[in-house]
Parts: sequence; C-alpha cells; structure tokens
Amino acid sequence: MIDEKTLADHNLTREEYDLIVRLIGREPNLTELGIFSVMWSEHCGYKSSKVHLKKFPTKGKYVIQGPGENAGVMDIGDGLAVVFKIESHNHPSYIEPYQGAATGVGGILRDIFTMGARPIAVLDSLRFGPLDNPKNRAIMEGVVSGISGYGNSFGVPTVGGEVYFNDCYSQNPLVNVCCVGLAYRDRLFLARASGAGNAVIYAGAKTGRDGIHGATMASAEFGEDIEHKRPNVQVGDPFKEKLLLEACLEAMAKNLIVGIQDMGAAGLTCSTTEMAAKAGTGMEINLDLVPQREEGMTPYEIMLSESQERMLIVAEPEKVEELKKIFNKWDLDAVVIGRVTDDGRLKVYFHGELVIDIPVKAVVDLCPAYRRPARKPAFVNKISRLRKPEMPSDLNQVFLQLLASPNIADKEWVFRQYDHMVQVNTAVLPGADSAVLRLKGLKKALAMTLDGNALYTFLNPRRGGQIAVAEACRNLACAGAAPIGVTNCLNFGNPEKPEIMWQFREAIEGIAEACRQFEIPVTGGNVSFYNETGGRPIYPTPVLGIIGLIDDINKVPSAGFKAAGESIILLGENREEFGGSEYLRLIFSEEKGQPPALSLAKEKKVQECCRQAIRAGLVRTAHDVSEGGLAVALAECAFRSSRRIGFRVKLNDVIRTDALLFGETQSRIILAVRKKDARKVLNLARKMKVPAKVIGETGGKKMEIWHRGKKIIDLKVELGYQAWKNSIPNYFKIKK
Amino acid sequence: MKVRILVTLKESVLDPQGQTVRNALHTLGYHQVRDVRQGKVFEIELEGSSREEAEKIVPEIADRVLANPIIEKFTWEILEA
Amino acid sequence: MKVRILVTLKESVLDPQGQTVRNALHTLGYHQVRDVRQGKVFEIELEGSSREEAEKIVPEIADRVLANPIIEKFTWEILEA
Amino acid sequence: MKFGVVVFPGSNCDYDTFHALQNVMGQETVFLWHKDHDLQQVDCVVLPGGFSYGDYLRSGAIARFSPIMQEVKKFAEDGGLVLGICNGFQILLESGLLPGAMLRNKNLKFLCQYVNIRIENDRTAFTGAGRKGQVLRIPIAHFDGNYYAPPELLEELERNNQILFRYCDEKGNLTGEANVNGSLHHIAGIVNRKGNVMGMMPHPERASEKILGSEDGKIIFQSIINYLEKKKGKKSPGRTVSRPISPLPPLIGTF
Ligand SMILES: Nc1ncnc2c1ncn2[C@@H]1O[C@H](COP(=O)(O)OP(=O)(O)O)[C@@H](O)[C@H]1O
Ligand SMILES: [Mg+2]
Repeated sequence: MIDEKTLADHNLTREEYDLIVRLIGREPNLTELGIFSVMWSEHCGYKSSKVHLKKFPTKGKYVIQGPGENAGVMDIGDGLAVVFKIESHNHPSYIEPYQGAATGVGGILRDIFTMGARPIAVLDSLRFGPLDNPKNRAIMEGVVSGISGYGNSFGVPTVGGEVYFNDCYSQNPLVNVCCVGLAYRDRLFLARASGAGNAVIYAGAKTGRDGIHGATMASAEFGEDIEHKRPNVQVGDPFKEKLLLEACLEAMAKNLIVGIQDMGAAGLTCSTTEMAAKAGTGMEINLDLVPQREEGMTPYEIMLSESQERMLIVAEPEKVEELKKIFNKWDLDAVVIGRVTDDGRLKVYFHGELVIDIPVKAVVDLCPAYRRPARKPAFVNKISRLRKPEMPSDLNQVFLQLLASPNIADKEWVFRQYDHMVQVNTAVLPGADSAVLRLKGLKKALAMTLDGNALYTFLNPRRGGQIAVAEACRNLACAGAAPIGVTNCLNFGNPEKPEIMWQFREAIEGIAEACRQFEIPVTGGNVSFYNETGGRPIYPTPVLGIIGLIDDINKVPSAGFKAAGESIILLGENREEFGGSEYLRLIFSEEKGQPPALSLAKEKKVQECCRQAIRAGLVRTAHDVSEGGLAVALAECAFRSSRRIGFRVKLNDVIRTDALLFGETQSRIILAVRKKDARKVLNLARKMKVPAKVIGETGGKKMEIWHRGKKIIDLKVELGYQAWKNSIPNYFKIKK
Repeated sequence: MKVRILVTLKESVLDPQGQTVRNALHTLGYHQVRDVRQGKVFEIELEGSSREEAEKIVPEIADRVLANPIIEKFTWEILEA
Repeated sequence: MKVRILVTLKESVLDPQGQTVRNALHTLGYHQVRDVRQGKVFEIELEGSSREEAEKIVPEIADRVLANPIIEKFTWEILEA
Repeated sequence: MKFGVVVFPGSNCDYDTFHALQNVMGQETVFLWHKDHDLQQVDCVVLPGGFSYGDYLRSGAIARFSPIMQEVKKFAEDGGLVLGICNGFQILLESGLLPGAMLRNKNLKFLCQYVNIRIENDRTAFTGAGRKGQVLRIPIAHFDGNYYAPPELLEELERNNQILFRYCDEKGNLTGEANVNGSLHHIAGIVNRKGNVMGMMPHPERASEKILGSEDGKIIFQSIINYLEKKKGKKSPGRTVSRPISPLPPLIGTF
C-alpha cells in the first residue's frame, strides 16, 4: 500500500520506512505514516543536526531549563525567570510574506506563554535580496507588515532585530523571530502529560485544513514545484492569540493545569505524542470531539493540520469545569478530547474506529540521527585569497556610499511599523546596540540583541560563528549588560550536501567555543535547513539571540552622543583587515577574504572593561564597531544623538587609511565620556590590560577624521544623516 | 470603462475578520447570520479601454497586484462600458 | 440566503489605499488605469430568511455595523435566494 | 480619585494605563470588564489602547456594542469624565461619544514613534495642568489615526475650541512633516461639546516615567486629578502605593 511515491511525498526514505515498520511491528496506515513523516522531518526531528547540537554548552548558574522544552528558562533573581527562544519561518514567508511572517510571530509567542511566561519582547532577524528588485521589496514589505500586524495586535513590543540584504536571499528570504517572556520562577509549566486518567483538553481556534505538512515543507528544498506547496500557508489571528494568552495565564495562576503544549508545527500530532513521551505516559483521543472549522476532514488532516492559535492542555478531571469556564470567559473553545493513559501509546479514534495506534516513544525519541558526511567546499580556499583593493581617491564619497548602503543605513522604516513601546518597559528603543527593558519596580533590567554576519560565516564558518556570539555580547556590553543565556537560529542549505554539512559543523563548533569562552549556556534554538531554491543555497546564516542582565538601569548609556565637548575613547585596537567587510562588498563588489581575526580572550576583556566603566557611572555613550568599521560607528553615534552632534577624531595607527576607516576589526567599542572622567576610564582599561585611548572629541556640525596629521573625512553630519536615514525609505517611495 | 473586482479569501482559508463580524452580529441579536466572509473590492476606472482589452488586463491586474493567489480568489465584472 | 454588501469610502473622502494601488499599477505599466477606489465586501449567509426579512435586516446591519456612515457608503444585493 | 480602566477583548494597553494611574500617579485604579454593567463608582473611565476585537472590521467598531459601553454612555451623559486613548479614542468615535472618524494613516503603515503635540486649549478637565501652546512629547502607535470630519464639523470643532492637541514640530509649528498620519487640521485629540469626553491618539501612559524617555503624558492625568479634586472639594491621597510594584501584570479579567 505504501509505495515509493507515497514515501517520497512524505519525505521519508525506504530505510526510514523499514525502521518505522520495525518500531511499530507492522506496516503503518497512511495517517500513521503522515505522523512519522512530520515528526521525523528535519524540522521536528532534527535528524541531521542532533549530533552537532550536542556540542553546545547548556549548563550555567542561571539556567533553569536548557534545550528540550518549548523554550529556555533563566533565573534572574527576585523570584523571576526569563523564558526565551528563536524560531524561523523562512519558507512560509517566501510563499506568502504577510501571513508567513505573522504566523511565525504567533508560533514563537505560543512557545513562550505555554511555559507560563508573559511575552514581553520580540526581536526579528530579517534577510532579503537587494532592494532594487521590486520582488524583494514586496517580500520585505509583506514580512515587515506581517510581523507588525501580529505583534502589535497581540500587544508585545518588537524591540530589536536586524535587517540584512544580499542576493543569496532573493529566492530564500530569512525570517527569524525571537521572543522573550517573563514568568514567576515557581510557576513554570512544562509540556508533560502526567497522570494517567487526567483529561486532555483542546483549547483555542478550530481546526481547519491549514498548513498540512508545513513541517515537511520546511524540511525540503524549493524546486520548480513551489506552486503546489502553496496551500500550506496559514492565516494568523492575533486577536485570538491574545485571548488565548490571557486564558492560559489565568488557568495557570489558578493551578488548573498539569501540562500544556502549543500546537505548532505538526499540530495535534506533535503536541499529543511529545507530551506523552516526555511524561512516559500514553494518550487516547477522539477526533470527533476536536472543534473543526471545515466539514469532512479526515483523521490525516485533523492530526496534521497546523491551524494556529491552539493549545493542548492536560488537567485533573475535577478541574476541567473551572478551566472551561476561564476559556469561555475569554470567548474561547476548550473541550475534553481524550485522556492520559499509562500504556505509552497514542490511540486515536475517529467515527468510533481506532485509526491510529502507535508507541509515542517511537515517534518522538527514536527518530534516526544522521552523522551526515561533511566536506570542505572547494571554493573556500579560493575566496579566502584577497588582493588588497586599490585605494579610493575620495574617501568622503566612499563614506557616504557606505552610510547609504541598506545594510548599514537606518532601519527605522522597519521598526517604526512595530509597536516597540507597548507594555511600557522599553527603556532603550530600537536604534541602539541592544534593546533594554526595565523590570517594573526593580533596579535591574534586561538587555537583548540578535546578531549574525552571514558573509563572515560564508568565508569562514567557524570564525563567523564565533564573531556572531562575540558581537551579540558586545552589543549587550554597550548597554552595561552581562550576557546570561543564548538562543540561536541556524539557517543553512541542504544538509544532504557534504559542503553544507561542513559549514554547519564548523559554525556550530565556532559558536560553541565562543559560548564556552563567554561562559554562557545555549538554552535552545532552531535549525532551518534546506534554504535553497533551484540548488542555490543561502550563505550559512547563524543568528544569535542573547539576553543580558543589567544591575542598574539608571546607568545605561545612550547609543548617540549626549553633549558636545565630551571625550571619545576607543577600546580595542585598529588593524589592517579588509576581508568580508561591507566596504569591499559595496565598493569593490568583492565578497572575499578572511573575516576579521578574533581573539575570544581579548574580546571578553574589552567587554568587561566597557561594562565596568558603565557600572562605575562613567559612560555617557557606548557603541560597538561592526559593519562599516570605525567611521560608520562614529557616524552612528552622531546620527543617534537627538541634536546630531558631530565629532573630530585624530588617529595615528600605521595602517592603510581605508582599512582604518572601514575595516571591520573586532573587539572595538567607542565610548563618549565627560572630559573629567576620561582619565578614570583609561586607568580602568590599563588595569584590565585593554588597549584604550582618547581619539577625539564630540561637538560641532561636522564629522571630521584625521589620520597621521591629514584630514581624511570631512563631512557635514546632516549630509551623512540624510544619506543614512533616507536610503531604505527611498526604495519604497511610491513614484507618482 | 469602470470595472469592479472582488477579492475574497479562498473557502478553506481562515477568515478571522469575517468570524469576528459574525460574532458581533450574533451579540447584537442577528442570529439569522450563519456565516460572514470579508474581502476587498476595487473599483477601477479604465481610460479608453475596449471590452477585449479589459478582459485581458483586469484578470492580469487582479492576479498580479490585487489578490494573492495563494490564499485569495477574485471575480470581476464590468460596471459601465 | 446569501447576500453581498459592498462598503466603500464616500466620494468626498480621500482614498489613499486606492491611490496607492493605482500608483503601483502605473509603475507596472498599466497606464490605462485612471482611478482606483478600494473598499470592503461582506458575503453573508442568512439562515432561513425571506426576501422581506433580508430587505429589513441587511441595510440595518450595514448601517449599524458594517459601514461607518461618516466616511462610508454601502450597497447590497441578494446573491442566492 | 478613582479611575476605571476598561478591558475589552484585545485591549493591550490596559495594564500600561493601570500602571501609570496607580503606580505613577498614585490613584486608586480598577479594571472594568467589558461584559459587566458596573462602573464601580469610578470618577473617571479610561478606554485604553489596543486592538479591541482585533480591530478587524474597523478600529473600535465592535467594542462600542459591549455591555460596559452602554454604562459608559450613560456615565458620559451624566457628565462623568471619559478619556479614550488610541483605540479608546477610536471606540469613542465609533460609538458617537465624540464626532468624526479615523482613516488609515496617510502612508498606509502602522506608525510607532514619538510625536510632538501642542496644547490648543488649556481650559478643560484634561489639559488644565498644561498651558496653551505648550508642546508635549508623547508616542503614538496606531494604524488608523488619520482624523477625518466633514468640513462643517471641523469648523464647529474649531469654533468651540474642541481641538485639544495638534501634531506639530518640537517648536510648536504645524508643519506638514509633523502631521505624520495625515489628520485634518493636524488633530491629535478632541473633546466633546460638554467637555467631559476626550479622545487622543498619542499614549500619555507611555510618557509618564523618566526611564521611558518622557514624562509629558503625566500632564493629562494630572489635569484630570486636579479637576476632580476641585470638583469634589477634596484632595486625592496622592502617592499611596502600598503594594510593591510587580514586574508582571496582575491577571487581567479575573475580577
Ligand atoms: N528587523 C528589525 N526589527 C527591529 N529593530 C531592528 C530591526 N533591524 C534593525 N533594528 C534595530 O536597528 C538598530 C541597528 O541595527 P544593527 O545595525 O543590526 O545593530 P548592531 O550592528 O549594533 O547589531 C538596532 O537597534 C536594531 O535593534
Ligand atoms: Mg552593535
């Protein structure tokens, strides 16, 4: 009955099928095959990545819950816990940008509140093809409004993120969304169906034929047949999700819930089997009781539907009535559809017939793990060789061009569409290195950031992974925050290709090494493979989401200059490095060379020094040096000051001027301090053995940079500001 | 020439807006209302177009710009020739 | 019974959505498009209603709920009896 | 004074407003559930921001039918103070408690940003603590804040001094650029003829603490408190927050 075509349609190999037959002791029926197919998909089963993900450090003093649950949980003291996780929604966002991105937000929000936390912030990492192509603009417009449409309505602030453009994303945009939630430490909930005899309750939206096989879609490469995958897209209902949030949190606070899991990828299938497997129990459900939006749905469709805004809850029978009352108060359905059993099996009834009967362990825990072959791609050595570029004649012009590069230009066009202030906690709004959220009633605060540099990772995946961690932590350090936990989204091509697997393995090892060095545990994340269309993979794109803790929110510096006449200090040192820079890419169209060198030990010291200076109350402005180099970082400090204060900087490093201005040497932070405090900061740096010097002063209406006695940059702040500010909006201006 | 294009969600696609309107109507006592689907309407004025031209470009416009064929469908008609 | 209600902005109210669509169409080379107005369409399924009942309640629903009379106007028709 | 913040399904600034009134302004504050008919003897009703009923039909269009709104209408007719913020303003317009309507922002995008608004009339219950011409820096966050009214009505609003706030630049000039959503006459907030019902698009509760970047929003809350104290002839107890402020909202809707 199950032929090769059916297997291929389910993305299962003959070997995997044989394993299924062995595990359940007979041939599966089609519905059971569907269940294995989604649960053993790359998206749910992590079959190509599992062996490598083990390399991440996952323990640490703050960790309450590491990988394996819906989200990671960190203890931040005062009886509070932070719950956070990142998720990709790449393929759906290409097919239907608005709904794809919107439901991506919806999914990650549920991951957070299913654990008992109230979502307090969202961050988004977006990657598109270049904006001169109208198709890319349409995708970006749709994605941004989808995120805004869902998050704003739900009432969670979208406080930060990143946007990056490169042709490799034209057919495969990336939409990664990270959510941060806050919970009481002693009121966390897990996805466990404990206690045989307990009721299994279905809550939330009705089930329709939405997104059937979304998970397998996320686990396959796009070919020419993309058209027929289209119906998989789901429509989100943020209003319903908001009600679901309030109802769930209320039921949790009233202690009515034993275990709970959202129905995300693979819907009922995933939530029933996982909850039972984790608790070592079984489950029996009756599909006739599942609220349905459409008529004539088959067990296959009901089990695999990915309709949004649904939850599966396990509760003690005597609490069911009160639970229902709460959901009804919030105008939501909550119905008992089955019960927990102790036989370790998932038994599903439909029209009085037993249509599924399989061991949950087989589905959840026995998915094969592959150690896929890895091979260093031939191109790596070739692209890492770089001839030094010719020195441009007009550096001011190059500077302006860089400021207007969409990768560097102001992203306000994006975050202005996001409600980034709802919940009245956002103390540092988008536009700074990291977002800062106050915790009402407390002095401590949270900082958060998303970071990744795919070009670096493409050129050298191991170092790219390390730099992503280093840069994210550096962003936190600029807010005075110490990193406490990591989540990550690994966006890669087809893992069945050894070259992709090599990139993946290298990047993971780089990230793991850096996390170990910074002593921060990885508490969760997401792997998105098969980001290829027509055989062309994206650049390997790891995105790191890191949470930091701030002792005293009143000492957080701003990202822009605060006043004229302050000393500008550079922590770290300038080196002659061109590889992987935006400068090379934009001006010379070269995506080549080695990414900047990184010493994790030095990086850590620079960050620690920055943090200590901030804690001592000495720092007025802090900003790290990243894409675009030192000149761009200084310009951003000018642009982000409310009065657009200029600067004059004098440098004497014996390196090429263009490398000094635009090279992306790591481990550098710009500080602005009151003149009288400059000495104190330098002393602190000397004690910590961190290179530091005063390089100039804030003030005036111009950006001036001198190199060894020669003025090399001389530009009105306003001119640079306009180029930086208008670049992205100009692409979207409607031509009348 | 004036044409009208109606864009609505495909039957099987969730329509949260329509559902909310239906619920509101029930609350107001309009229990006869069994189902509501909400969509968009575009009224387009075409300059000096013939019927043949309209028949060529209107579906094209609807498909490329006004509707997202993945989740929406459209119908159209000529209001004034 | 199935009815269709069209809700559009009054002529006197500026319709930026319609204008944006028109501009987008011009950019794509559809220069025949002189004007676009965008509105909403509701398709409502009424249970066991007679034509008289529909004629009573549909305008009522449209006026009370579906359209905001300050900025919008509506028309309606019976699709299926 | 006693404030009541209405909770509609989809409200999402309910706790923000509650926090500003209770924890920042030190006033007794309660939530009012949309299915209830009881206004709990509050002195002022606040309709908070958010997306009541998802704003799926039109912003604020469905909330006006909820049971609590019948009471709010009566309360307003009897002269009670009603403040609508953002979605609350939209609900007041839809329910006819304030004149006019909201269109989509002129750039057809959701806008979340600080704006400057100029106080146009400081002789109302909602602006008494400020002065005419004063510029306040308060954030907006909305999709439909492009105020519209037919010409006769606009003229009437002008004539009766019902326009309380207009979008302006930081110096108070009514530049086209400052009018980010395209509102007619730069209108950011209006009051009814009787002066007891006010709606504004900017969010004063988001601008009530220094740590969030602005405290200008407090002027609106303070005005209301001053007005009520004067009317009732007694002082508000002032900052009387006894409970520690919790970083997480209480359970909304469990009352
Ligand atoms: N997609 C986005 N959503 C929200 N905020 C964004 C987004 N993209 C960029 N930002 C904000 O713009 C600012 C600049 O981003 P970026 O240049 O990537 O910062 P950095 O290099 O310091 O990580 C940051 O505050 C960031 O949070
Ligand atoms: Mg940075």
